[in-house]
Amino acid sequence: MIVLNGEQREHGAGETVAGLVESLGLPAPARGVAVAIDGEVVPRAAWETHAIPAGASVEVLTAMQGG
Amino acid sequence: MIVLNGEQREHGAGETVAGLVESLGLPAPARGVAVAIDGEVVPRAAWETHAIPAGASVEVLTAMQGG
Amino acid sequence: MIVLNGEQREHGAGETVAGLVESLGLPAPARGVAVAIDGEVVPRAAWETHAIPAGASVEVLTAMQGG
Amino acid sequence: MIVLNGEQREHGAGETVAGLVESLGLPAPARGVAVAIDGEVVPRAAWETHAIPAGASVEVLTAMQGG
Amino acid sequence: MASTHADAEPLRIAGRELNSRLLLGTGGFPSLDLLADSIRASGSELVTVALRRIELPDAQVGASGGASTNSGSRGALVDVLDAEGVEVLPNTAGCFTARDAVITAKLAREAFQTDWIKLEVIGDEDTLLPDAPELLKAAEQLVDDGFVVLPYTTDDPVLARRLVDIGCAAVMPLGAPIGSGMGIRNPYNIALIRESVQVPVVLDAGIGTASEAALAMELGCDAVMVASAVSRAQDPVAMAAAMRSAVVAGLLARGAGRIARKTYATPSTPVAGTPDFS
Amino acid sequence: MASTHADAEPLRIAGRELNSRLLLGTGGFPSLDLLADSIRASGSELVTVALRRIELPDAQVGASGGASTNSGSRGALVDVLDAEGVEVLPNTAGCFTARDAVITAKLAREAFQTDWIKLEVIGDEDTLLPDAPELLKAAEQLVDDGFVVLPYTTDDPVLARRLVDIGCAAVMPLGAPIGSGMGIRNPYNIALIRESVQVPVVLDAGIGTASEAALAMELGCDAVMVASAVSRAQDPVAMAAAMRSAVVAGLLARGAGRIARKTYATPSTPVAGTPDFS
Amino acid sequence: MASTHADAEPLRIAGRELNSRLLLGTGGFPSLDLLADSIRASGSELVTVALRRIELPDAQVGASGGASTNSGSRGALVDVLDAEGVEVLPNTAGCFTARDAVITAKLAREAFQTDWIKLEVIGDEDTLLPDAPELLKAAEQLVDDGFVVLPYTTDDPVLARRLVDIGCAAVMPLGAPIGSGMGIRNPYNIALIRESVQVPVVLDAGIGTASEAALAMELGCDAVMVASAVSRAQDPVAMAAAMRSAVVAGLLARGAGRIARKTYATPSTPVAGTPDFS
Amino acid sequence: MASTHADAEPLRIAGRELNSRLLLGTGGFPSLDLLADSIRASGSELVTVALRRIELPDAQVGASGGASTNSGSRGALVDVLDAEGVEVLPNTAGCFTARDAVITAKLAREAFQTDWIKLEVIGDEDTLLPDAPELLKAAEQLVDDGFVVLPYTTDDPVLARRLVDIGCAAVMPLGAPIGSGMGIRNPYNIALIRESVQVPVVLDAGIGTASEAALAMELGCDAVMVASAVSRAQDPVAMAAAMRSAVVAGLLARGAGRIARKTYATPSTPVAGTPDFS
Repeated sequence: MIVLNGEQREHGAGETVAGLVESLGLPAPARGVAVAIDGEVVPRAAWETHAIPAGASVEVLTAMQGG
Repeated sequence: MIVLNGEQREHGAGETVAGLVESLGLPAPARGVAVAIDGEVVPRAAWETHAIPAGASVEVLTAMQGG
Repeated sequence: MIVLNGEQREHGAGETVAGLVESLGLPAPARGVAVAIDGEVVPRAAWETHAIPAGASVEVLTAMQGG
Repeated sequence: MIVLNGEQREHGAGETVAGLVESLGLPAPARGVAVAIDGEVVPRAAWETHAIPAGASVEVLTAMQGG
Repeated sequence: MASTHADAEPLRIAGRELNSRLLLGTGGFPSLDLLADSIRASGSELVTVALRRIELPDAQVGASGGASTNSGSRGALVDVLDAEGVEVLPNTAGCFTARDAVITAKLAREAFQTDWIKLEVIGDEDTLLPDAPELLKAAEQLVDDGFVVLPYTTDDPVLARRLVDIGCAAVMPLGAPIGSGMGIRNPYNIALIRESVQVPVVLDAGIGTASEAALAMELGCDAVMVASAVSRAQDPVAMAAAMRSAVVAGLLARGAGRIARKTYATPSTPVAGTPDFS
Repeated sequence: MASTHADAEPLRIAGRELNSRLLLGTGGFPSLDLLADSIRASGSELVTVALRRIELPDAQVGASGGASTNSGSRGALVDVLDAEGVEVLPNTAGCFTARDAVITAKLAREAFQTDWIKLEVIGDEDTLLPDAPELLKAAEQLVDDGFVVLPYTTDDPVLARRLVDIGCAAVMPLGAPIGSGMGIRNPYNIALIRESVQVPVVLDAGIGTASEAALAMELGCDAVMVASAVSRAQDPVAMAAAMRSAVVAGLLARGAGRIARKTYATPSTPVAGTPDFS
Repeated sequence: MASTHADAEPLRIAGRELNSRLLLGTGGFPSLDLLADSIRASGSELVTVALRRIELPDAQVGASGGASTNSGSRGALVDVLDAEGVEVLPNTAGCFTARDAVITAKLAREAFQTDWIKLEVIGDEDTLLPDAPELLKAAEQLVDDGFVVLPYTTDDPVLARRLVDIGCAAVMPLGAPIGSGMGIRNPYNIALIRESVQVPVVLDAGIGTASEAALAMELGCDAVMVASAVSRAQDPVAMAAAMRSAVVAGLLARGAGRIARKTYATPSTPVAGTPDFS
Repeated sequence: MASTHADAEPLRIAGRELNSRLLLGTGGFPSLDLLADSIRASGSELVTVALRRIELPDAQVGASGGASTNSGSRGALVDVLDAEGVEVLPNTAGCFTARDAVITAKLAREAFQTDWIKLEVIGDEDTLLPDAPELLKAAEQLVDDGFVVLPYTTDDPVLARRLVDIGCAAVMPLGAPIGSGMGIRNPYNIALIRESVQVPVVLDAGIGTASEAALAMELGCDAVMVASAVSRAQDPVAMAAAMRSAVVAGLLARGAGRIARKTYATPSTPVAGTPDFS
């Protein structure tokens, strides 16, 4: 299990950030998207290799109209 | 008939201003009261003698809280 | 003598408004110019015929930058 | 030598804060007076015993009209 | 102490001396008791009243002469004002023409035995703003007829001076529409009026709270008139007391000669003698 | 009457009760006599003083112990304040760092035997505006050291709440730069500060005249501090009296519940019963 | 784009259509060249001119008919305005009575062959404020005589309506005294005037800078007149361009329906979806 | 003509040149079409965007990889901004701590491939006012990390200078709380900020209508940021055009050197040569 954007989600072992992002319907290059795991930014260059640890708190963010 | 403060009223022939004022429950000296007939002020000194003509428009005014 | 724009001036008998205006260096049609004699406007149509009476107070005005 | 209120002054060995204050014309209890040596406050209770070290920067302050 | 000082400089209008710089309107108070208490708390010596039709008895008027409630209510107001020892300043509120205002003023003279009149000639129902030409016409007739005329006017300095030229004993420019509580919308014009005329200037209408009354005095007004600001406050007596202090404060401040406004700071504590703890 | 009413609700700061809502700065008075008279006229019970270097005697310091004028002038100020029966609130005026302010506060505690300190940490020489981070740092240290801290601060409601969270006993937001006489530049923020904190709010700096002091109270301030507005007025004693009345007026007005502001007029004289002279 | 939009809604006064919402006074420009450039930069289509005495030749007037400089200077102004293709709006500046204003208006009609007149009747030399009763009298006579009357008036809504009732084609209320640059002292009254009359309202006098011209339009004015603000600016042409943009901005903003004012904040970025990094 | 002149003086922030003096927030628009039209009408070249959580698909996340709406909506905003050719300025709206703001800024850098960040660290939920110490802390960390930091700050000139001392590329002081439409509550402080720092000053938050944007420029601001004022106006496109003209007007007016404010009038028509009809 991980916490994704505040919700409990199942979690496939070895899943990478790139895999998660694509599974959310955001195919590469996913412009305007950014990912943090446990309060740390995951740079785009590391998405392919960065495996999401079990129990992680993951935030997947995107551009939103704002002030 | 006269018009008293905008209302039709019966009118006794020869009625004076003093009589009218007293009939309204305002005994002499009726401080704070003033009377106009047909747009003309009737001075207090003339109340006793001034007879109200038939058809007159009479305004009997008194002190009111105001601005 | 007449008073022209506040100053005493000599006055030729029979001088018309048109003559005066031209003598002031304002050849016809003297656009932007207007004339009053003794507080009365002299319409342009009357300039040729209107003789300036002796002792008249004459104002010859013109356009000026303003407000 | 010491620096007293920004000015170079001679300095008697063993001189106490109490002595200095009195020498400035401020006899005990010197209400409204306070002393700092090298940026540290010297409490009144210690004035009698606190000897001023050579080379010290001494500030002797007092009440002043102020905002 | 403050009030002693201020009381020492009475206001003079048409030869009458007033120790208080506050005029109070009597309209809008929830009860005559609150009116009486507010008059006392305000310290005012001059209060306005209106003239309105008496209530007619329900019964036929005429020989019968039925009982009426007029004696009660009418007497009550006049009696309250008598008991508080204040002078009455009748107004012509509700008049939209010079003619109506002049008749009303004359009736007021009969009713209250006073030549003083707060002259109101209204030009608009929504804003109750004065009508300049009708106001001038009425003022002229009333001055000619011997009245002491205090006109409720706009904040136009030229109109104020015309009213004074006619012979008005004071001018009462508005700060904002009657009962609006919008304060003094154009302090600049009030100050210009002060410079334009030699008679007392009484700020009338618009005041909603104490600071605005103080400001009126600071701008050069000689007195302030309040009505709704007091009578319709949640606690009229407290607001009356507030206004009393406010006009004293403003009058004192004007006399004290305030400091100039500056863009930057000026230390109130001297810089010289600042210690160095480094 | 007004002042009686207002005196009935004392201001409480850190357990101390003050009957006057006015704090007076002692800087800028032309003479100690005028200071004394102004304190009396103001009714203030709490006045600020600064700490500055004593004047050194011209003669050599040391064994000789030459005469000095310090006893005279220094004593004079403290003596005047004693004679007037007012409490002393030392300030840290002129400090540009938390460190200097903390040392100055501690010296003030020694000099005046009080834990109270008006904390000023300045960030700019031209405007004498406070420096938020240094102010927070100094406040924290002084609260920890047992001081009753009254910080001179900006009109920022968030900063005010942070100061209170640290443990300050009151906040003293500025209306405008010290000595500028520009009044309350942002009444809106002062009202927001009042809503943001539970401790007393004392409007400090910028006040130039009485109406502004009344406004401060109406906005919700618990007290007003004035210095240059009084001491540098042409007549300081009269301005002190004006300020005294002004804070009373403003406090009463706030408590009285003012009428709402409206765009249009509301007659203070009823329309019903208006006569018809046509 | 903005100007296209704004140009699409021309101003109509007495049947004449004006694409620009800016009226320009010709007084005060350092040179006729700067006047010409400023007219162009302003986009104004209607400019005011005054009537003044021609300069008399030094020589004796009469048969000799000496040369004069009148043709030069006089012609120059009229020629400049012709060249710029603007309409002339003569004024009655400097008149203190209805009589003088009426004569001046009639002379202007002769001089410029136009029935339009900006009617000024001044009541005070220091403030150049209008004189209400003389203004009404002059307006009435001129309307009767067929003039298209645009009166320079106070910000009194009742007076404005009276002028319109008489038949004035527009009203030109002042924001502040002529040439003072004090802006709009009472925006409240300008908005009331807008509600009071059905003819165009042209803000006249007092404007000092662009934001004030924009504000005038936002308050509901149909146009703005500027003179000294442009002609006496350090760079008249730049200020003319500023005013042009300002009236466009204000007109667009009024039409756009601004957001309401609120005491507290409303996030422009939604709170929903805020991440949690704890 | 006006806009040509203004365009000639581009704004420079951290080496980037902007021909428009208007920054536009993208929040609050009813639709992306209106956003696009408003961007075009505003002429803005730099618009802010926020980062928020993507919407999760309803289905289980993982192997299945269900369809989602993210590509649509997310792409749409970025695509719109691309299509309009504007630069993106990400903000940290909604962050209440330096830590959250720093993380958000770093995420924004990844998401938008830009080092620019509009730094917001909020201290109060009701007013959305900045928290000075957290703002300073975040600014320091982000500058150290190579960001171009544009902090949303209070109108405190000392805080502004501290932010610049840290290395911020511009300062964005507020006029009033976000979305309040209260305008510039303290123009005085905005002018002081302009004098205090050498970097661009961008008025942010509080603007409700065009005249306020013009005023910001006249006070010395280099640009104005608007969001709700445009997006929540009844006609966003018209208000965007209004704001465009307003900043041009204000910039031109500041450069033109406005006339001084005076208490009394100065005739715009010369007195000399006034005729005498008596």
